Amino acid sequence: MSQNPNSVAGRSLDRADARLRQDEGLGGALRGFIDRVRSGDLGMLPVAVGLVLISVVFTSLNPVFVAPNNLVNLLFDCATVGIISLGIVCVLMVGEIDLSVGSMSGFASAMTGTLWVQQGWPLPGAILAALAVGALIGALYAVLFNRLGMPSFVATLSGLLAILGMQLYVLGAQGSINLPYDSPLVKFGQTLIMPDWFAYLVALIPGILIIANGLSAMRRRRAAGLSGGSLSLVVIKALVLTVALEVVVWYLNLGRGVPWMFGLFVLLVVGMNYALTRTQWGRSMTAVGGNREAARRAGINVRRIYASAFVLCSTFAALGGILSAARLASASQQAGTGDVNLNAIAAAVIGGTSLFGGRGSAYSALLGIIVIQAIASGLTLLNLSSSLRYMITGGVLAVAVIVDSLARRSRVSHGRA
Amino acid sequence: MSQNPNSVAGRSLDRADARLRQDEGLGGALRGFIDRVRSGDLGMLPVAVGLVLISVVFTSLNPVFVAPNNLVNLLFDCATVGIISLGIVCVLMVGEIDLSVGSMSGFASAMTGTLWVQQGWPLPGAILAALAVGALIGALYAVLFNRLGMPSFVATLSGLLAILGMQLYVLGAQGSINLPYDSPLVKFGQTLIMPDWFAYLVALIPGILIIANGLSAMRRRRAAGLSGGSLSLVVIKALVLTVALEVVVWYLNLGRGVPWMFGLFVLLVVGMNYALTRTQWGRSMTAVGGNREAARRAGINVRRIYASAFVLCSTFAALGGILSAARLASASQQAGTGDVNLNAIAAAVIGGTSLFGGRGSAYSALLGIIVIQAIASGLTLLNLSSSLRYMITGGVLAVAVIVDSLARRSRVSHGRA
Amino acid sequence: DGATVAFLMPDQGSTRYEEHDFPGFQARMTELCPTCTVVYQNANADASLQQQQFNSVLAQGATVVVLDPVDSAAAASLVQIAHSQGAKVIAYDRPIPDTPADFYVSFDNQGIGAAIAQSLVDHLKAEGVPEGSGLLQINGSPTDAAAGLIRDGVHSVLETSGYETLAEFDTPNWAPPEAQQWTAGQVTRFGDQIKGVVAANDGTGGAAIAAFKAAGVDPVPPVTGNDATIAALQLVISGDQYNTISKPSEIVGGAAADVAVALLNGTDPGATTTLYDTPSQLFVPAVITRENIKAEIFDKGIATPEEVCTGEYAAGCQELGITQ
Amino acid sequence: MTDITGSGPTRGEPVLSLRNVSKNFGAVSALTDIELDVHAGEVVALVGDNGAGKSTLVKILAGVHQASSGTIRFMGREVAMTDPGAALDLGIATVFQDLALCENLDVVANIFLGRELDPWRLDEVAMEVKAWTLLNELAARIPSVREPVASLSGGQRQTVAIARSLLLEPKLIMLDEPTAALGVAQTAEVLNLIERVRDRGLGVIVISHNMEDVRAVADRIVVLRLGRNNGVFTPESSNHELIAAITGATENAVSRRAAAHAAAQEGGLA
Amino acid sequence: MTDITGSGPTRGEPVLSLRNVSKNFGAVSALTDIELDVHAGEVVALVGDNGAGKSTLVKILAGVHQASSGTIRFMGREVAMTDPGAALDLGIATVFQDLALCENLDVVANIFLGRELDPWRLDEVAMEVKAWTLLNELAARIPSVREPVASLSGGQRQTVAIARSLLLEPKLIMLDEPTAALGVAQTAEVLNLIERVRDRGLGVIVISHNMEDVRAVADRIVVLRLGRNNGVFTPESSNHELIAAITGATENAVSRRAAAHAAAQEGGLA
Ligand SMILES: Nc1ncnc2c1ncn2[C@@H]1O[C@H](COP(=O)(O)OP(=O)(O)OP(=O)(O)O)[C@@H](O)[C@H]1O
Ligand SMILES: Nc1ncnc2c1ncn2[C@@H]1O[C@H](COP(=O)(O)OP(=O)(O)OP(=O)(O)O)[C@@H](O)[C@H]1O
Ligand SMILES: O[C@@H]1[C@@H](O)[C@H](O)OC[C@H]1O
Ligand SMILES: [Mg+2]
Ligand SMILES: [Mg+2]
Repeated sequence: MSQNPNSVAGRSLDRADARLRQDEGLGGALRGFIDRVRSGDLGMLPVAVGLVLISVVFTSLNPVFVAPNNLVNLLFDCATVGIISLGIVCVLMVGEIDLSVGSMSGFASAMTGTLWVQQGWPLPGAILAALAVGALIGALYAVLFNRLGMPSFVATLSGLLAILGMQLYVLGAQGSINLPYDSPLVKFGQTLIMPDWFAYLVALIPGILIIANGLSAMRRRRAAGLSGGSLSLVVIKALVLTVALEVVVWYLNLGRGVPWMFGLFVLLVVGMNYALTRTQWGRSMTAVGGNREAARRAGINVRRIYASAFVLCSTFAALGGILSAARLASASQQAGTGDVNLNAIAAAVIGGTSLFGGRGSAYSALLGIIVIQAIASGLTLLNLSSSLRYMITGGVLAVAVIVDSLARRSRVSHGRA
Repeated sequence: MSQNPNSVAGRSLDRADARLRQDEGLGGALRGFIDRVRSGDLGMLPVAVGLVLISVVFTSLNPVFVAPNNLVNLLFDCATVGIISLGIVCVLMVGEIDLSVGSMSGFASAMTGTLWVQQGWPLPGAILAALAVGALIGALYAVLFNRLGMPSFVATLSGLLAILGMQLYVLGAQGSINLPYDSPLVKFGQTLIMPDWFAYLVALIPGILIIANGLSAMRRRRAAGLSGGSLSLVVIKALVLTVALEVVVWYLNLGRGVPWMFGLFVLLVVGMNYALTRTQWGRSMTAVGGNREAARRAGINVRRIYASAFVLCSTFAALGGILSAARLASASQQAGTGDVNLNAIAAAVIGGTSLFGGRGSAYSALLGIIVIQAIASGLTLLNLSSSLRYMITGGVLAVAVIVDSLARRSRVSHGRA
Repeated sequence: DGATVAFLMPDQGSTRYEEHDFPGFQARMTELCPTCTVVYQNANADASLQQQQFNSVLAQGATVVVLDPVDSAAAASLVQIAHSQGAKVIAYDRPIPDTPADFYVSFDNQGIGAAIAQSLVDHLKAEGVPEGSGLLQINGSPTDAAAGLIRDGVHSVLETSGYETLAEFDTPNWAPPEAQQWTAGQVTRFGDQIKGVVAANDGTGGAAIAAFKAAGVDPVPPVTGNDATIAALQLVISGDQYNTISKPSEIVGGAAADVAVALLNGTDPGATTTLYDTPSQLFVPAVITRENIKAEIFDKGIATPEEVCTGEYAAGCQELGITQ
Repeated sequence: MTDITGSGPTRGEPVLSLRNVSKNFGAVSALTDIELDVHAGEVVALVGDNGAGKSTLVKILAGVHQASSGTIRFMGREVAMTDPGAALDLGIATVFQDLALCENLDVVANIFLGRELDPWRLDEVAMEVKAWTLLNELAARIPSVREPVASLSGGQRQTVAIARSLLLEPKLIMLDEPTAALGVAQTAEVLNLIERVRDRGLGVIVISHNMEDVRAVADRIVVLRLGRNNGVFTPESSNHELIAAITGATENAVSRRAAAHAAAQEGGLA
Repeated sequence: MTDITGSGPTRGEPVLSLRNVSKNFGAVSALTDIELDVHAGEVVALVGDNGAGKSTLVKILAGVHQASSGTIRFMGREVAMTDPGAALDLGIATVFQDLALCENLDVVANIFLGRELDPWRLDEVAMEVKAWTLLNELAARIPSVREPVASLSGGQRQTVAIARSLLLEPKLIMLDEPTAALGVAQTAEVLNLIERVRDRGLGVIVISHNMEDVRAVADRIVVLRLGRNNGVFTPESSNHELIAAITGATENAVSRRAAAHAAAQEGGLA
């Protein structure tokens, strides 16, 4: 470590305290990890473990579960509700809720179908219109919440009903509209797959980014007199991730390959994660969710933050709805009804986003929806009566989050809830 | 005011501070009330105003809305989901949620139907068994929550699915079971009405209790050197309430009269209100919901409080389910599905119980469910297409709570959120 | 032989799929092709879930899929996917209008709507209820395509019946309590102007009856149903419900099995008609009333006296000669 | 006791002046007709009994609450502090008694909340370095600035809240009991800080129950009692005078305790 | 500096004794091998820099946290404080630094939380009277005890938290910076209270950063530094000695500030 004006007594600024165990290099990282396992501070790992657990069980019951094409289908199915769930993460981050995402997605699909297929609008126009209406409805919730002080639960419950009415109204007597198969939208939702080489290439990006960012951060930190962290750790992280991703891509390529639609979903998750963790806006979201009054006193425009959360949520819901329509090649009265709402919220919560605000991650939508869809997919491979299917879904869901719950519990008992 | 050892400088203990405006007697009460209107601290009044508002609108659209018998139907319909909502108030009070009350109510109705009609159990036995299973499931949630640290959202979501599976399983091939029309249970759910004189008598009780309690409290407070409040205020309160209630009873008696089932619901609400506000348990519930850690440090057995909330909630859900079956004279696979969950939660929230814990009232279930059912009932009297019906329900719901929201907003701006 | 055949049903709204259609299908399959694997799935009224199930059974190697679509429009793309992978699709119960499936086996839902309404209208006319009298119409879920077909059938009859539809209601989620609350409202609104109720299935019909009983209306005006659930049969026997529809789903399920095996073997399934460009076989459902319940239900073995004639219904059964 | 306005060691222009400011919470009048002036380069200490209304006054000036009546002039212009953002924009930095930190964010994030470096790509390194610098200046003893504030000790939190207020370039800085939870060394550093800030020409309002600290740094001492002005003192005023103004009686718990102790000690010596 | 055990004005039996108590939070060792004894009728002051581990120690003794290692003996028996209820049942009352009040409950409800009178039919009148009595004893200035605690001032809240602890009949009472937010009169009353409690034969642990207050009431002063024992002092020890033990250096912010002031004053005189 270079002797730096900022460093205190030969130690880097952030390691000066005598009580702090000096976790340097790889060994330190390992010790830190063990500490975190002990104290339950593991982020998404527990849910991932739960996912592996249920995958093993389903595979042993029916090996088709891990057949490449089954997994490809799984990814297609994840994308639609996953994107809706991403919006839910936004509102949960600020401690609010949107119960109308299901209706919103259904209405967006109905709008797209009507404008595009029936009214003959160009496809991009129809999509943009649906997204715009989504944003508008989000803005309306923001007004109800910010100006009239209506709890978001009630405002969006009203919205759920009103938007469902609009969906039925738009579809009219027709009930459902077929979207043309050979249209780019339906192809995107049903068949469009990345070329193999492209998928391999894309799978390299995270690793490269980790190394690039890691090195630059390390350099800048050292230059500023802060501890730099371990280079080997960064390299190992990047390597493990890259190998894992390439193997997954290879495996999926054994089947149909990586769906573009899933690619879009992941892109949105990564983008959202960046926005939530690396921008001022994201910081403000976390702050408002953690302590609204403190955020306000820090001069944050709290209303604007809430508005952004509601608008994003409704817009993502609309996008998810359009993609559901693409996936089904149909815009119908059923779209967005049933379990869409609960699944979208549940995905975020299962992935670890708190219902009480201030704690969450864009990745929770990704992980949570994979858990939910994996359970659904696993059960389609077993011949079960409906009653058993429900019971088992409930049970498996509980098991999938039990690992996480136990980890969280230990976190509480270590005084870091 | 008698000169008392406890009173300070001639003022009662609790009125000694110089900054406190001395609101004595009727005038003081009035001034206090105006203050509360200004600062938005009005309890349930705004929701009641919202209710009056929508009643006026619906009546003007179709006078049948206020026909005595329509109101009698309304009361019947309120009782079932209202009781479920009462359980929801319990879990919301401690800042948790139960998503499975719908399934639980459906399962309880299925159990009652199967055990009683099909297996030939005596009716009370079947009902008790269903309630016991409800309590058991609540206890299971408590274990998942307390011991494994599973978020109640996830635990009860699993429960929702698993219990629905059990409901389907129990009803099996049959799908739905008719409950005999001439059985006491179905009579209770459909036709049993209090004798007119009895209803008039019951309507006197609240007034009498207010005067009795008011007088005794006043005496004891004065004896202890505290300000006693105004006697005339108590009398006026009691009088107004009694007159209002007697008029309502008289009006309902013009139709079929006051349903026993609604009586049971109100009794449960009043009992629950007593338990939540006047017992140590209720105090602990409020404390745990407000600040779990502070409650724990005060030596409250926090786990037991959570357990009581979950058990009560599931048990109320089971009771509500049994009464729904009685109302419908049938136990079916559809019982408890659809909007039951959302309505039960919404009723509590509309009535003013907070989703974040620590603030709520048993009366919120009563008021909230009346709002919801009044909207539904009002709409049944208008010939509307489904799409319009949904849109209007959403709109009216928003309007019904707008008054409350505005009041709450002013409370925040007066620094008492 | 050794082939996989899938049987995909749409929802829980009615018990028939799990309790009648599938057992009928499976029994016939075991008979015709003992080595075949039969896969059953139910989509809980969720079109996306059905798509997932459809993809899943294809991944499991199904070569024939019997599909009762949640969303008829969305099912078109499922047919395409199946065809692109060399699998055959038999549309079941509800048609797939836009992309012809390989075969269509069904009751005609629109026909069902027409039949229950017609039976009620005939009954009212026979009773001498004057033209211009009022009826209520309770439809199924506004988000359910099949409910729309039933509703259209009912409309086609009531429009020309000479009776007036006082009010009409789409029951959210087919939920009986909603139907009950709505009916109760109409009873206060119209009182004894209501001469009959056309309800789209037994659940909503039973709910309407409960509403009349709760309001103290006696006698309860005639109420229709559909599905011939045990509960409804009992109400028909006790005289509370006017009619229901027996769809001997086991038989239709069996017919689907016949078609599936024919498609597997590459033989002609033997269509009786063509609907939506699809070779089809349609079954005519029977309207059940007190008059024919013994003949249509018990004599044909669709339900047994043991399961129906319990408790308070024993007397009615005796009266109708179902039990001695 | 000196007159309320115009007096005291006026080193500069009046930064802030309040006239007839009142605040009611329902039936409670927390503040009644408050008058207060703060000049550039002046430290005004606001003292008073618990519940005297000191924090309420600070919150009004920080835009957290709105005054029920009265006028506030800042830098010569009448201003309406509609929300905390407005106060911050005017150049009023505040350390609140309840700190107002986000427990779920780490120390760095709390210090920079609302004023992050590089809004579109947060510069965590620069923020961390600056955070350490500020904290070391305050003699803070915080093992790691990457832990959520929830895990900090009371004094550590208070230091974080003070560090926050140093980030701005304010014209007026208000510290509501800034040293209540601080250790002796940290308290000394905060007093130093107040003096440095004053010397840079800022106006400072500091609230404290510690009369020694107050006298050490204040140029003027304004006493509130039960929500009303109760005199302005100079640091030279006697402890006894001050406490009498605060408690509203010359015979009070403090004097009684002092007397009792004196008696006991005499008894012990006897 | 005196030896750690057995010394000091031992007026009674040891109520509490800790041996080798340590506590880690992840990579931070908040406490390392702490030894501490408290006797009946003795006031032990726990002092130390911010983040020294004082509150962590109190929380361990109150059953809020569990020690990572070490033994705790209370009234002669080794005890495991598994949760706050257990500590209360043993007879350990605590005033926490963060107060741990329920903001949504009113003052009376907070004071009696967990120990309500007449559990099946709360006796609000009796509780209110008792609450007023306790608060007046502490010279509290609270306009109404029927307002939620959320609307109280910092010092009013602290008084409520202290009043809570007086309800129990404990054997040991722990006060974590009980006077931090209190006015001068209230502080005096709390110091009186500590003495009264001590005289009733209870053990008292009091944490404070105010050396004057500490010396006024403590029988022994235990210093923690960076999570370790750093000596035991008597009230007679000099301020300089104490502060050196707390900050770990004889040359520190306090001494520097004092020196600077002395220099300035000389300069001013010159
Ligand atoms: N739950 C926790 N998780 C992680 N670290 C913690 C936790 N609680 C306390 N600490 C750390 O332990 C150390 C001691 O904290 P503690 O609150 O005991 O200090 P203290 O002596 O009371 O300080 P102060 O005088 O500021 O109140 C601090 O560095 C703090 O960051
Ligand atoms: N939001 C509020 N609602 C009702 N009353 C309030 C509110 N905020 C403050 N008060 C009351 O106003 C009075 C003044 O409170 P404030 O916090 O300003 O006192 P303070 O002088 O800061 O006291 P301390 O020294 O204890 O911090 C108190 O009696 C308090 O109860
Ligand atoms: O029989 C009907 C069925 O055709 C419809 O699809 O769902 C409801 C059932 O009652
Ligand atoms: Mg204050
Ligand atoms: Mg502390």
